[in-house]
Amino acid sequence: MANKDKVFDVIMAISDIIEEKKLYLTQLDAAIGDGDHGLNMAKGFGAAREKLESGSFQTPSDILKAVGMALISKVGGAAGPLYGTAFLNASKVVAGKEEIGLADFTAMLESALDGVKSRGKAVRGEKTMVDALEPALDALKAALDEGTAPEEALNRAVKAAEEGVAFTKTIRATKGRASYLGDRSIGHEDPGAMSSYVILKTIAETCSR
Amino acid sequence: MANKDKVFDVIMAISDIIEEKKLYLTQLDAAIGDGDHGLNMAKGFGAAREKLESGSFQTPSDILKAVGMALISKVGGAAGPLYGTAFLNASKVVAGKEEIGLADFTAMLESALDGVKSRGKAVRGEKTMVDALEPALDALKAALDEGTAPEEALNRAVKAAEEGVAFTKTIRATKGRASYLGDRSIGHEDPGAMSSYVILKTIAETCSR
Amino acid sequence: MKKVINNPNNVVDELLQGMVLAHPDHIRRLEGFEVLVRKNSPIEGKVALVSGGGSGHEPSHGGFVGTGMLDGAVAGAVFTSPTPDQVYEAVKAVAGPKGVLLIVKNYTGDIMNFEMAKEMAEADDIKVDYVVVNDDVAVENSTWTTGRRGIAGTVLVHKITGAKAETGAELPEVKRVAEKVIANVRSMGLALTPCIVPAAGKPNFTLAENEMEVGMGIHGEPGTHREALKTADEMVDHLVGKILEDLDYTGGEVVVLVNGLASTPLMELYIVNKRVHEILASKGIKVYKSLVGEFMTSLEMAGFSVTLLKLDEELKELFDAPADTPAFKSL
Amino acid sequence: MKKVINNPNNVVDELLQGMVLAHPDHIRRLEGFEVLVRKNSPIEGKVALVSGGGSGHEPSHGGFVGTGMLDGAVAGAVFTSPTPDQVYEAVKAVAGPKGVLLIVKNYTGDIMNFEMAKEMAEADDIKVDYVVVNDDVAVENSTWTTGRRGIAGTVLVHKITGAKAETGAELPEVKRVAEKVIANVRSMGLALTPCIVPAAGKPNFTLAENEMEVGMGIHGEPGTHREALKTADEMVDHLVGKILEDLDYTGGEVVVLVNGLASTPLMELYIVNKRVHEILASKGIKVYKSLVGEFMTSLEMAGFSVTLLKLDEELKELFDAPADTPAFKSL
Ligand SMILES: Nc1ncnc2c1ncn2[C@@H]1O[C@H](COP(=O)(O)OP(=O)(O)O)[C@@H](O)[C@H]1O
Ligand SMILES: Nc1ncnc2c1ncn2[C@@H]1O[C@H](COP(=O)(O)OP(=O)(O)O)[C@@H](O)[C@H]1O
Ligand SMILES: [Mg+2]
Ligand SMILES: [Mg+2]
Ligand SMILES: [Mg+2]
Ligand SMILES: [Mg+2]
Repeated sequence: MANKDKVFDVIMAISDIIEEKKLYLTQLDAAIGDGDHGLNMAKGFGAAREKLESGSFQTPSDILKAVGMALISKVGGAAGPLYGTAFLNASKVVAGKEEIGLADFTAMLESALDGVKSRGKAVRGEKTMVDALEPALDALKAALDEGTAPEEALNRAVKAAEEGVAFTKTIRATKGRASYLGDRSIGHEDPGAMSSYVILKTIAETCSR
Repeated sequence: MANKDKVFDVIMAISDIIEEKKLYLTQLDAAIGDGDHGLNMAKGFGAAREKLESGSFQTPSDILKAVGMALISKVGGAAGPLYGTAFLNASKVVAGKEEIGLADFTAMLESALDGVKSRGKAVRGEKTMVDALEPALDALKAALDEGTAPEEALNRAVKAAEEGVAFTKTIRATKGRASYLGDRSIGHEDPGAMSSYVILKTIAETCSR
Repeated sequence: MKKVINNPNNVVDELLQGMVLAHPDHIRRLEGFEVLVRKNSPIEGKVALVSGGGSGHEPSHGGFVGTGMLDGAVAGAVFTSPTPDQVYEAVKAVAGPKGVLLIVKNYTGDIMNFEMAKEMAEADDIKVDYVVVNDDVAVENSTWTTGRRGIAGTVLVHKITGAKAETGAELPEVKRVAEKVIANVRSMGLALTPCIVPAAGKPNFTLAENEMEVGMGIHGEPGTHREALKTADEMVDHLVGKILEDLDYTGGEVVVLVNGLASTPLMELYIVNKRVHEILASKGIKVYKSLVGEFMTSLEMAGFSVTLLKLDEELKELFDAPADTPAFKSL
Repeated sequence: MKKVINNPNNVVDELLQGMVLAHPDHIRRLEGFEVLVRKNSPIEGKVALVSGGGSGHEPSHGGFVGTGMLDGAVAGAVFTSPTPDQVYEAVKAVAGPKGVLLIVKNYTGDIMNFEMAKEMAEADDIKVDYVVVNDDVAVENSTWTTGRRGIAGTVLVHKITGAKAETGAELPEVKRVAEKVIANVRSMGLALTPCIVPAAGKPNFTLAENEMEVGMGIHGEPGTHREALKTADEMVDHLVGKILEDLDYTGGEVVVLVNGLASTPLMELYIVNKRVHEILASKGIKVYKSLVGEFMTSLEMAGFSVTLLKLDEELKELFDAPADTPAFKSL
């Protein structure tokens, strides 16, 4: 599914798409948060890109670790530690491996999600990125059990994340800044769920190329 | 020309017209000053009205003194001491008199103008109220010399003041706040000259009734 | 966007440079970091206090670094909590044997980043503990939310905890005092205009000419509701009413903090203060001291918050202790 | 008009009430007048300093009443100089045998009203003298105009003259120091947005979204010209350039005062301060002390001014003397 070069390409593609969606994500955050999610993500993946372009990395795990560290040390806010932890955890799962398969990716996403949930003390249904990531993980696991081909499995995960984003629009936030709004948060998609969906989609598309 | 009751009426009429022109005078001041001349004048003549309505006064001089004191103690800014001094000086000129004739009025205006000029260290041509008051005084003096009837004499004075206001539009301010503008003050009428014209016009109209 | 800046992406760095140039007797910057510490850090024999958060709230927090208040302040990007490694550097620079207390405002991002910094510092065997300020009663204190936000009351935590640390008390004692302040401080604010994050270039939200946002956060987060502009007295009645509903101040003495968000002039803040005093007098609540000014701002937002801190003898004495920082001096 | 007020015609009275409630240890109000004096006025053995002017410039001037600065401050209507009888009351309340020095900003109205008050007080055999502050280099110092306006530099006159008066010096000595400060202080500002006099209800002027008014007065008086918004550095370069053209600061030491007009956040004022220091460093002018904040505001106007005071040993020592007022404390 993905070797070191593919992982590198994935991060570059994420960096591109996040830059492109910067204002969109920021607008989503402006509605129910403080209007910086796109700026934060662009800063973090900009820093990740710089780090990858200026260093040399031996394994997928090394790359993911560098990304996680960049996110933690350059972003701040909620997204920095959450996504940073997610990438660090994913990195650990495939430590030493040259090639990532679908089972690996599933394990990575599981560990990433665990990291987000424990760092953010969040569970599904609180209108956060968890609402995109957890359905995606569930879909992946099911696909893996069914022996679905990687491309199709990833597509199902992306679809599940997309539905998760849509679901966040219908619920009240109970974690993060949006929780301060109470019922006024209903009717808006969660920006972090949206960025998670965008990232998963980019991973799927890049890996299927 | 005017006894105590007439003088009372004149002040009430000035108070009315100033209230009516409050925003207009303020707008003129906004263009080249700090945008408060109408507010200042309305405050002062409002206070004068209250004082006159609540007290009882024996002579024209008493009334004018009360007005002068009200202007000095309620207005502040440039207009307060200048108009206050003008009314106080006018009051002194007719101390003890029951009836004011044209010659008296001319002497009153002369003393009022002297007060303004010495308090403000201003001369004609500096884009201040002096540019309305001094032409008016000159016209009055000329009319007095010619033996013109009071009504006509006052009308000429008002006309001269009006021309004086128009003249202020063509010159650069060298006194008061507008002087800070340098050449940018050209093209705007001086608010204080305008209020002086309005006051003279009200005096003439009320005395001719 | 009418701002006096050079480059939207460089405002925090230039701000910190400008602060150090203005206050060289009080503060210095940690080379290469967005961190201000006391000029002579680490100070011997005391617990060090470190606070911080997103920038755009000046003078918070760098303006409160100095004798009797903070030892270090970490400046994140505008409205974005600082990263763990910045906080970690601040902790390392000010830490002595008595350890470090982190004063964190209750935002998910701040808590996660400061917690990670604490983990990093503990790995270096530095004693670190933290408190979370959550004074904003606009947010319902339900177990179903992240809890209340930390806003202007944080400055009173800095002041009083700073005075305690200055006595040489141990970390648990200093933390106890911080938590006592937090337990007794409540705030609420409202905004008349939005503000513009420099890098975003446009306001988060818009308000009509006659509208205000009640319960507004200090990052432009929406408040409890919008309504038509009211008189100053009506605004204050609402905010103080909410505060008094939340905590029983009956018969007590308080510090009043009237905090300007930025564009609201001092004249208006004093008009607010007058009403706060009137309300408290009518309820028999005694005002011990008042602070009126800009302590926890929100870029160029117009609006204000009111904070009431309920005092006991210990807090009074610590409140009155001397302080000498760029933005807060008390003799 | 988005203001936190109750009644546009009552703002000054409510402001003064709010100030006295906030600072009862420093100031009291003269019953029935718009005058704040030191709590224990008249203070024995010193020349008393009285300043004042239109309101809307808070903390000027009432915020500077206290030890080491003013004895009394007279608050006129918004942007309108106070009347003679108000100033006269202030003078009577603070005057002792050493007399009173009036510190007047150079506006026709202020000068006339303060002069009349002086005449009234002299009729009571009170020793009174006055100085006129005219620090604004935006206005050309031509004999054909009223001369320069007095703006933020006035606060430095309060500080240093206040310190001199505190030594017990006689009136001519105190006046000499005030005049030395005036001779050595220069300022210039610019505005990004207009402000609204409460009683007027709308702005004096409008500025386009990308425009600023350079050389703006503190009452919304037009400045020298309008131009497109620039970077902070370019703005500062222009203002400081004008100041340095006007007075020879070469080789000297200065106090820098970066003054916010109200809506410009502290963050931006520090960015301004950074550039001021850079320029001065490049010219070999040494900065002795810096003040960054709001000292002489202009209702809710956005913008700032820069003030440079050239020092000698006497001024340095007096600048460093302690002061304890609501808005300026120096230890
Ligand atoms: N406690 C949490 N657990 C999981 N995700 C969270 C939590 N708090 C916030 N988030 C996510 O972070 C997003 C906001 O990120 P961002 O705007 O970058 O940070 P901040 O809220 O500090 O401004 C939210 O949309 C949400 O998805
Ligand atoms: N030195 C002066 N001598 C005579 N008139 C003056 C002088 N200065 C100002 N004025 C008059 O006062 C008017 C302004 O009055 P006003 O706006 O009420 O006071 P301020 O300038 O204090 O705001 C000017 O338009 C001008 O006519
Ligand atoms: Mg956000
Ligand atoms: Mg005016
Ligand atoms: Mg944020
Ligand atoms: Mg005026």
